[in-house]
Amino acid sequence: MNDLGLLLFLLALGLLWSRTMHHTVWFLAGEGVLLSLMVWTSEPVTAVTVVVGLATLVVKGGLIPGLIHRILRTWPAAFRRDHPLPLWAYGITVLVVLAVSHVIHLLGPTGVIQHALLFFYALASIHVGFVMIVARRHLLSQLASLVAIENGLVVLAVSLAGALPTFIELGLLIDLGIAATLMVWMSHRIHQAMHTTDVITLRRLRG
Amino acid sequence: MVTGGLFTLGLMAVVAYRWPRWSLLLNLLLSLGAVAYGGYGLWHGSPTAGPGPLELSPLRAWFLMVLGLVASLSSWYRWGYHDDQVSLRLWLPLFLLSMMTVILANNLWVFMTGWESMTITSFFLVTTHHERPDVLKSGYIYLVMSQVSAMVILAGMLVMDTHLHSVDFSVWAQRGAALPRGTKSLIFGLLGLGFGMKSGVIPFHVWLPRAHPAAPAPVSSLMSGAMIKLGIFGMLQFLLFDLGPTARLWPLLVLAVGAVSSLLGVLYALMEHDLKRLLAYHSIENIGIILLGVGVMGVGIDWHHPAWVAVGLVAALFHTLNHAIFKSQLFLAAGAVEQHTGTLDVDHLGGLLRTIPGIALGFIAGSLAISGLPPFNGFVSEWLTFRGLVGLAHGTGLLALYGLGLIMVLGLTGALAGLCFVKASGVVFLGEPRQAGPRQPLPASLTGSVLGLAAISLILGVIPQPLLHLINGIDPAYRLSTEGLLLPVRTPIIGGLLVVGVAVFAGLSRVWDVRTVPRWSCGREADASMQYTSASFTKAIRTTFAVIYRPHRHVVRLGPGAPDFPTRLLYSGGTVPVWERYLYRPVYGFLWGMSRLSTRIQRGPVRLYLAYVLGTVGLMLALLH
Amino acid sequence: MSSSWALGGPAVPLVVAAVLRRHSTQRWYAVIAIWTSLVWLAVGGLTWHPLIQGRTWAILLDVTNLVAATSAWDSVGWLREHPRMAPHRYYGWWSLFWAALLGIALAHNLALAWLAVEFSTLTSGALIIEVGDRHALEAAWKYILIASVGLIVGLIGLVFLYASLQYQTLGWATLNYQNLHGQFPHVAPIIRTLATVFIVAGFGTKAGLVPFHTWLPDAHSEAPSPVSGMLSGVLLGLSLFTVVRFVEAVPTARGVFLSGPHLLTIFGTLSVVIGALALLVQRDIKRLFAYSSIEQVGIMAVAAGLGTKAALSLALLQFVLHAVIKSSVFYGAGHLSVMYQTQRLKKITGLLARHPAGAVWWAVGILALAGLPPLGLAYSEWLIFRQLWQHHAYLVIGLVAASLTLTFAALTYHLMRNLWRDMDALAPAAAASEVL
Amino acid sequence: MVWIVQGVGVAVLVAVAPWMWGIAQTVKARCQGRRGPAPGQLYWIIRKHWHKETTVPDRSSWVFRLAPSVSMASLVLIVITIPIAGRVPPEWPHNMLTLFFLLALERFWSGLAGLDTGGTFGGLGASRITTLGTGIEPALFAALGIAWQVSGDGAIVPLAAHLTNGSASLLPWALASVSVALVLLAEWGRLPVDNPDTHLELTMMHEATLLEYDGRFLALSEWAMALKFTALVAFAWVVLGPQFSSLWANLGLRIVEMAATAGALGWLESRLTKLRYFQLPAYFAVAAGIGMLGFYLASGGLGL
Repeated sequence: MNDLGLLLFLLALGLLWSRTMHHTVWFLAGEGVLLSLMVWTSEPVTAVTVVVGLATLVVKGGLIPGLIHRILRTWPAAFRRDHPLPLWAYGITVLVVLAVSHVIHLLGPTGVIQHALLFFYALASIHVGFVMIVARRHLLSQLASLVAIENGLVVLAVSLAGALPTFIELGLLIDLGIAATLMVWMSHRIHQAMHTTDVITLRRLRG
Repeated sequence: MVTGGLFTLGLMAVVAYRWPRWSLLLNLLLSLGAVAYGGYGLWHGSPTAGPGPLELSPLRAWFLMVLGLVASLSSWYRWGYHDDQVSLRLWLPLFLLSMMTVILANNLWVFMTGWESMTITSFFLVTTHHERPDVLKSGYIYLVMSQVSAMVILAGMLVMDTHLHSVDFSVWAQRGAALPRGTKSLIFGLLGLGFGMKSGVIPFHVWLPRAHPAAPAPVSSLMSGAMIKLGIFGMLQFLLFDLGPTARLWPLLVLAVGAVSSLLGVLYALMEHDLKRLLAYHSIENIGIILLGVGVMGVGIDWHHPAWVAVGLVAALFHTLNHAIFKSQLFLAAGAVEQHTGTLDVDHLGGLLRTIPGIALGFIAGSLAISGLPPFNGFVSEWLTFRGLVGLAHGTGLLALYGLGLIMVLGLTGALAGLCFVKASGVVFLGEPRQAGPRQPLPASLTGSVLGLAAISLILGVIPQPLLHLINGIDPAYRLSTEGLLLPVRTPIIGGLLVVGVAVFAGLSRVWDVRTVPRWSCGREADASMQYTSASFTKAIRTTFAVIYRPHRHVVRLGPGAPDFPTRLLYSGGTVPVWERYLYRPVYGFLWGMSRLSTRIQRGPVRLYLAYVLGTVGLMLALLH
Repeated sequence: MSSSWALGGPAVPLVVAAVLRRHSTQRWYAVIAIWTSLVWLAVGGLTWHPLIQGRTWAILLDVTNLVAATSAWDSVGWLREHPRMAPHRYYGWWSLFWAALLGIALAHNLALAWLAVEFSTLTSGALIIEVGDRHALEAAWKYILIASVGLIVGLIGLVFLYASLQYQTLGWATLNYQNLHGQFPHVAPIIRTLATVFIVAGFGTKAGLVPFHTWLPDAHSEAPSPVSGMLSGVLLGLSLFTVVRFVEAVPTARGVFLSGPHLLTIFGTLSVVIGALALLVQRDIKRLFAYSSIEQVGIMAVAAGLGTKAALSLALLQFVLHAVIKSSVFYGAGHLSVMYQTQRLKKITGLLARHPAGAVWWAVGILALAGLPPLGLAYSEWLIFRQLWQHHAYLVIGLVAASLTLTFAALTYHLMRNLWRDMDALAPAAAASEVL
Repeated sequence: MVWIVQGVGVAVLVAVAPWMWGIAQTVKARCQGRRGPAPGQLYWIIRKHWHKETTVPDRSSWVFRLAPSVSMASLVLIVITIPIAGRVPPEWPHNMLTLFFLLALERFWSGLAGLDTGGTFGGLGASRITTLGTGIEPALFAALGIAWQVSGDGAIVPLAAHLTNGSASLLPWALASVSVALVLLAEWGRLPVDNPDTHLELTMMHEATLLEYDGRFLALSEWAMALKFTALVAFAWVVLGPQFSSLWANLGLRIVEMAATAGALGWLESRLTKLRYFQLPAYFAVAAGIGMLGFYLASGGLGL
């Protein structure tokens, strides 16, 4: 389990590091696979876990990366790469590390954390996702980081409570699936309408 | 039940807005009903109000009577008024009803509802002529200032409510006096500020000279005659009657504010050449005079000096009534002048006494009254105000000197008011027309209502004693005895002898037996442009009070030979409105600046927005311990 | 909860939307509107007893249905004015949105509420995307992204809460408000505070509390105006009441600074101030009301932050009045912007001459928003002030009162421009100047 | 008894008014080395005017014609309200405030009449006398500060009785007297404020409002002008001067005082030149300041 967590964290770091959107697709797909593995391994196998794991695999490992991949293929090469990380992102990362340690320090005595290492990985992935969503400029990067945060959150739930209630788990998946579909569709339309995939250019509405 | 009847009448008047005559008749009935109900309340009213939402007490009855009086005369006036528009017929009854609600309200919510309705209805009345330049701006300034005052009043009343655990005014009247001094001070500050803003005391007056002239004359007369008095009503009812003795600073502050308002009001009035703006500034002046009475009463309460309480209250109330009468008389006359000539610029008028003698008589009578000259009613109430201040000067030490200073200010104000109305009635009605133009004949109702008000003001100036008798029961705490107050002045003797004297001397000098000759103009053909204008008449005042006015003039010479041989001169000059320059414009600019600054939050980039969310969460986590 | 069947209401429009794809006649719009109104009446009739008892859920439910009904009626006109919008897709998303709102109103479980709120983001976001122009796309992107991030933040809090109570093995019923309220002493105080911070921030994002509000002016101004009405009138308030329900159910330990009421008061006051300040310089008619919504939600949050029963019911009163008034104003703004073919306030002038009857209603609506009695909102605001005074929250009173005055000034300023014409530069000119 | 003394006093005051005016003019001429008119000259002038035909300017109205009567009536009323012999019946109005209001009425109506002619001079005079009034009023109220302090309601009471109980009160009294004198010079329309003998447009104030009058109206106006002088002299002496216990003696004393004042005025005017119009505010400020100082001393300030 901890190894899965470590792998997932590394994939999250990979998401942050990579600027090529095609790599992003693979990283996301990898995260999806890891998550479904985690669902299957964290609890005794029942029909419910099998269904949840399968759904995770379908939505996070297949649907979302597939959608991104399909859209990307139709775009010219210039729109498939993100900008480099700005310098201030590194500063934010340091701050995030501080905040994470603060929270872990606070939560230590409460005994709510079941798997400390996994908890760290989860929190770190979430924060990497936050840094990424603020620092990256490609529309799809934002979507990818949103998914990555959600993935980290699932790991967080696992580290704290073993698993989320099935109802919530499935609801989350559906929500995320719809959200990702909508956003991929939207990024397509934004690309059509404005010939850009850079969120910086989305600043006409102001004041 | 009476209240219900009045409200029904008012609503009927609103509904009947398509039928002018019916609407006017209902309006008149409503107003007369208010007078009757007010009179009834003064004669028979219980000294304290009951528990209902709308209750009559003697003080409220007095103001109701004032309101009804002005309203009925202005309804009569509207019968022949040319500008009696649909919006006027629609909003005016509502305006009246909301003012009645304010007066009769017996709990906070009813009061505030009435107060705000009063603002909005009068706002729509002010913007009747929205197509004219500056009217919208005036209306807007009026609306915003009123709202600020309403919020301040609400705050003050909520303090009262918080400490007395009741929104019922009758409870306030019973228990208000027992509040701790600090709380009283807070209430006094908030309510005093709020009511002061609504009555147009300086420096919160800027809305008044804008809003009053913008409205049609019957509305101006109601706003000036009745609406701004409700601020005084609020101060009397909540601050002096309910709270009782407060910190001594407050009444002295009221006196100072009154003095400043009266003096500056009349000074700014002098510089006006729009007749209705001039009258509006005089409203500020008269509010100042009323506040002097209110202040004397407050000082009397604080120093436990019943004589001062009596004279202060009587002066304030009586001047309220008188100002309502003569100011609406003057505003209505001004409206008639506008209907007659189409302009209100005094420098374009002149000689109207020959074309509208009735209005001229009414205006001159009103001028005499507002300048506080015998035998009109203004004389009586200004005399009483002086009398109250003399009472203060009667003491010792600095308070006495303060009193003397106030007397001097009031004296100066009176003299300036006299000067101003010599100017106003002289330039408009006497002499020769400065500009030729068509003159519309006036219907009888205009002249009738103006002269009717003049008659009332004359009667009150000669025999005010019955009304003073009515004031007796108004303050439940002090049970005033006002009978003897006017003994030294003996208005019937003064008035009577004055009339007899003028008649005798007029008879002796045989005023009818004269020959008309051309006037002397150093041997040249006399010409209308030789007359003094409003600006030249007040030149000396302008230079004397240059510190306040900050006059400026700018002359541009035009033509091929300029500057030595100009063919044309462009002259512009005026005075700097100090308050607007140093108080209102900075505040206004600051607000706009803040507003612009606040929209910088929403700059566009989505990453920034996300950073707000995550940053705030991070900050909260960092604060966690 | 017993009234979950109310969720069946949106099913019919959903079916109708499917029909519309083939048979696109405008008669169907009216059918949907009539159905929605009937649902409102029926649900209102069936829940009238809890309604008059003042039960929060009943009030939220009925207000949601009421606004949905008006929105459906307004959609008829709006769709007629915007022929480029595909009606079947519009009604499809619209009924899903309505369902999501009903879900929030009826949710007795925090997780359920979370899902419904997230679902409402997606459905309303889809409606904005349907408008389809560049601005709408930009607004929708920001809306969905920011709201999703916010809600994920909220979800973190939820996860912690669930983890602490996991020993109950109740599954998702652990997060029932009732259960939470019964069990909260078993949650470590620091977890409670942590969860409060996350959940206030998370749902606060949807409620439009400053500084999480940034999606709001964009989304509200670009959405179809019947949807703007629902977004502003209902969604914001429902999200806020979700926070309030949570804060009521899981109080933080005594003396904690970051407690729910404190956070509500702080963010509420901030919203009132920023919302009011931004009003004066707005150039777009719907953005104006979006900011006004921020301010109104702020007032509700301030009232809810007081935490007493009276204050909470006042927040509810404010919500009801605001829902009714603001949604109508948004509908009106939509029609005005069609009538004048622009959303720019500067060009929407002379309404009184152009459309007197409409102008009267417009004026009534805006004056009500500005807080003028006897139009409702004034009273709820005054009563909230009264509560504030009784709690001696002087700084908050000062800020809120000043902001409300500023709101009044700004809204009437824009109203006067709408009704008549632009006032010239407001800077007062020099008094007397004459030219010979 | 009081009634009779007051009645006689009023009659005498009204009757001797032109004569008092004449005394001032005569003394002034003598001091300037001229022979000057006889003290009774003004009676002859008034008689002459009275029998001439009366004309009015073509643009004037009833306001113009009524003005002399209003002036005369209000001044006579002032005289009636002054307790010339030191005392009036309690039911009779005798109040300083009333007196000032009546003076203001007279000034107001003169101003109106000035504007009613539609000429330049009338407006000039009206503007100047009303502006003068704005200086006079506050200064007069300040000058009579001690009187407010003693009476408490503005009644015209002899101050002498209240101020003789100590040498300290002499200083306030003296200051008040100087102040009153300064103000009354202005109110009478005499030098250094106004010059009744001038008819130059740059300098005249009150005369400018009378410029269009002739015949009976002018006669009334001249009498009113003289009466104003007499009435105010009497008023000042009643308030500030000594009193006998006998009413008749007081009445006699008033006549002497008035004559003496007129003489002093004539002497003073021969030594003074007219102040510039725009320096008048300073003049009134000095008068008011002296009065306020006296008032402050009397009200217990400075420990006096």
